[in-house]
Amino acid sequence: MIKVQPEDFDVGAELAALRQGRTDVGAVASFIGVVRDVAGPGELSAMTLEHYPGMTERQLAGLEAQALARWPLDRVLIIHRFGRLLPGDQIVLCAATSSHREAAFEACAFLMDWLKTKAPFWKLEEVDGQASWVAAKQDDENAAARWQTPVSKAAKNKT
Amino acid sequence: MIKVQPEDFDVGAELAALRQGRTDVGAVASFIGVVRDVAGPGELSAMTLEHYPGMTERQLAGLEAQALARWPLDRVLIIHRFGRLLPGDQIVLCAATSSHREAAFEACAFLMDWLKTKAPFWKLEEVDGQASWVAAKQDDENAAARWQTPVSKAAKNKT
Amino acid sequence: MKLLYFSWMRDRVGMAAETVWPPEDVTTVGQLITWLAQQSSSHAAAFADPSIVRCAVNQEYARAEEAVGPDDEVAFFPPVTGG
Amino acid sequence: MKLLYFSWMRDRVGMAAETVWPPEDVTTVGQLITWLAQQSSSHAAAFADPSIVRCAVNQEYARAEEAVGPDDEVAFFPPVTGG
Repeated sequence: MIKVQPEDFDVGAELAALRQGRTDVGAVASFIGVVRDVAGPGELSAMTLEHYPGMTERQLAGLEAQALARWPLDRVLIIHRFGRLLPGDQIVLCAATSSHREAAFEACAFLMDWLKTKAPFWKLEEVDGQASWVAAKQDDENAAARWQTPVSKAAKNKT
Repeated sequence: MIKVQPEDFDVGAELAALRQGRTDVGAVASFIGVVRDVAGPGELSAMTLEHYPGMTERQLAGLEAQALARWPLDRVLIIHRFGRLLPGDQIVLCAATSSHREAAFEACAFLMDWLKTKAPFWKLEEVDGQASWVAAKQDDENAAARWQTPVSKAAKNKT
Repeated sequence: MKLLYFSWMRDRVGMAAETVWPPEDVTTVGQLITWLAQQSSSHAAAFADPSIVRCAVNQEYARAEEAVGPDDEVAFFPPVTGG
Repeated sequence: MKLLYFSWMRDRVGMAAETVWPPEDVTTVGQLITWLAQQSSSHAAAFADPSIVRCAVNQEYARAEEAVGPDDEVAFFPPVTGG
């Protein structure tokens, strides 16, 4: 499931809904991204997330389909907020349910790495009254690149 | 933080408490283990988790300390229930907060692998009116063994 | 052809969207960028370093050699920074 | 010496805890297991395959060569299956 929204989300309710009605799924891995108040040398007062409506949903749906095809998952959840956010605010929630804990963990890490490099969002940081666009990180490109290799055998077989 | 308890836990509240008062922590990775109704060929009606009071808390506290020493984490949470549980019930919650998402993910997977092989819990499954102790899995031993190697450089540096 | 700009590409071009009618020999993303960079000093500034400009054609990532036509929605933006 | 049994070790021995006074030449976990297996047919059944018996001395995992004494809390149980 994909949600792109300005509103905050309730992690407990979202994760409960994800495994609703399923008692054959033992593993729920999730990741929450939160606005940090540190931005380079300064203190971040707020951040605005811009996105490309239409393309965002399209990319996230493709990402969800990739994860479901690659790992033995039951369900995938991606919630990404846009708009103005403050330090401590939740930005993103990724989750994957599976009967295999390794698959759930790997899929969740994969979702985050690809979100960071493929989802059309851009962060505008406000530091000391100055707004500036965040530059992309080479680290994130490297993290995403590791998923170009085939899925590990471990993740396919572990419970 | 370590909790060993028969009571259920509120994932949303626990994760919110874990990052309470911290606005410099951007990554929250977590894992929920849930009772499955599948047990070999039969359908599981209930499960009783026995543990070794005292040793459990001691092992989990040691595990928390290891994770904090090994990765650049802010906080670690491990909640493990004991007693009689039904399919769909939550068994365990592991979470790690960090400013590095890779560290949070890796630490969380590490906590689960070690819980499975080191924490003194034993599962008694009820299938078709018959109660039997669950045998340990070699897969879990293998999963835990991968943490014997040093922490990856990636996990130390990624955001 | 409908163009969209995001993040600092929009700031530099000075608008979020525009409709353009490039000449017929502009048939790829790369040719479109070369042509757009000549349309104004703002466009020239925005496309000054094509290595940091990403493109999507009809909401899918597109490389310089990708075909573009009059009915396409073409977006330009810097590398993404969400998540 | 206080002994604790968990999971099917408790089922086989037939009790959750007992206090024992092994002879003085029993100074390691391995020697304690050998001695315990001779105390009753239930103990013999529980310790029949030492490779699937785990031990903790004073709540820390202990191997066969680990020392044990009269004041220790020694627990025996199968490989763990929590999480």
